[in-house]
Amino acid sequence: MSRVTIAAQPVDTNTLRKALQQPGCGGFCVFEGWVRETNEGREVSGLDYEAYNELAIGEGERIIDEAVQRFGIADARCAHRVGSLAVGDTAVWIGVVSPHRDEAFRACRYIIDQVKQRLPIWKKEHYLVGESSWVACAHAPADEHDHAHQG
Amino acid sequence: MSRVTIAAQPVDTNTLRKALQQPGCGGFCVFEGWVRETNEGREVSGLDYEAYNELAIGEGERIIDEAVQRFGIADARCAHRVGSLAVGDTAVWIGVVSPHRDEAFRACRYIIDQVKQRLPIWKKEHYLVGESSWVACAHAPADEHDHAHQG
Amino acid sequence: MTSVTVEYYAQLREQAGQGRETITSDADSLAALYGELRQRHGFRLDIAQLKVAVNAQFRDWQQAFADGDLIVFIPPVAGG
Amino acid sequence: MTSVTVEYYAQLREQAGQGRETITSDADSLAALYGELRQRHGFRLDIAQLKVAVNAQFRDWQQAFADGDLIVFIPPVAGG
Repeated sequence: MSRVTIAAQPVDTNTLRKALQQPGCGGFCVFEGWVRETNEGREVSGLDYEAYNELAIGEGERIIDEAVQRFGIADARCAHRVGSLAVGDTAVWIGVVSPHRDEAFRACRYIIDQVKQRLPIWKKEHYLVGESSWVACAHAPADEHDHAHQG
Repeated sequence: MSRVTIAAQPVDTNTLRKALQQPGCGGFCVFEGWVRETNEGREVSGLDYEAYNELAIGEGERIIDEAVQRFGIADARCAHRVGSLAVGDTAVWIGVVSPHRDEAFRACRYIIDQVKQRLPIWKKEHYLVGESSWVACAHAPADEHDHAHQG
Repeated sequence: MTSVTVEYYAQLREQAGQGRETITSDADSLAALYGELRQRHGFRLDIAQLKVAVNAQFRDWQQAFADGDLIVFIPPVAGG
Repeated sequence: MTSVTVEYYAQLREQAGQGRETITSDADSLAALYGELRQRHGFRLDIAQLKVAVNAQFRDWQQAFADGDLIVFIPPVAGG
């Protein structure tokens, strides 16, 4: 099974967590991205996500491979929602397991940062007032990957 | 209700997660510490944790207050098991919510590091071979808090 | 002439009025192909704001393409 | 003479053979009190390896204590 899931169904965090459990791992770090009620000062009523699934899964797998190599973690999973999400919904879930906590934290942070910059996933925000708009990821960090967007 | 729980029952992560949800928060970072099958090269069969509850809860609350002040997070929870744990069990759960992910990661890391150094909780490891022993926290970092142990 | 399938996402999908089309082109690079389609559909995104993938792999804009390729232009992303 | 309750955890509990005792002492500091109890119970941990709490608050070793205080000596911790 792929370590990366793109799905219209809510993220099944219990199953993801179980898939990561292994007796040599003492550290489990998770990041969840939730839909916020405001973005850049505007009140958000909901979001539509769409993804180019095949490329998103391939790029997500590459990101996890990079995290394994850079930080020596044991394993990781990434799940991203598509479709219509409401405020409070989980848009993305990243889980990392490792013998120790330092690598787990650093790899989890690396994966979410790269996922936001590199996965071909798009977000249209709907506001309480005014026209909906496609949102671009904020500026990429200095050490960005070749594939990352500049904008 | 206290933001810190010390209990012999398994950590109820769903309830803790729900308690942290708020519509202004887009980032949720969790760390779980699991009992590993080995520690410093010895095969572990299980652990007994004991805590001085009243002081552990007070010190945990202080750590969360510090994290709120230092990182500007919205909220956090910490749950720690006591009693007998087996390999794979969750010994500690830390959850942090924040408008953005950077503070959530940094505060979660801060809280687990401080919890390990400062909470009056003790761990006796049982090994497949040889006598059980009380384990001391590894060396404290340079910027340790006044209350942290040196050993 | 080369026959390829192009998929559109996000604002490109909205501006093209469709998610997918099969086209023929004699453009000699992915950049030139985007130029043609931009003119046809009135895409507002400049090539500098996009990336391009062929058969689910990122590619350079100066590369050519072949019959049967699946080409996707990638607007600025915003996962998470 | 001052009457206090002392609680023991971890290796101190094992070495004292009990989790809690009420004692009287004329020691004038928490450090001196630990010295007395160390001699009585044969504690192997040195004061430099411990911390001390009175009524669930960390205290300095040189502080005194009062009738009815709950005193806990804290061996090296290992949460998480």
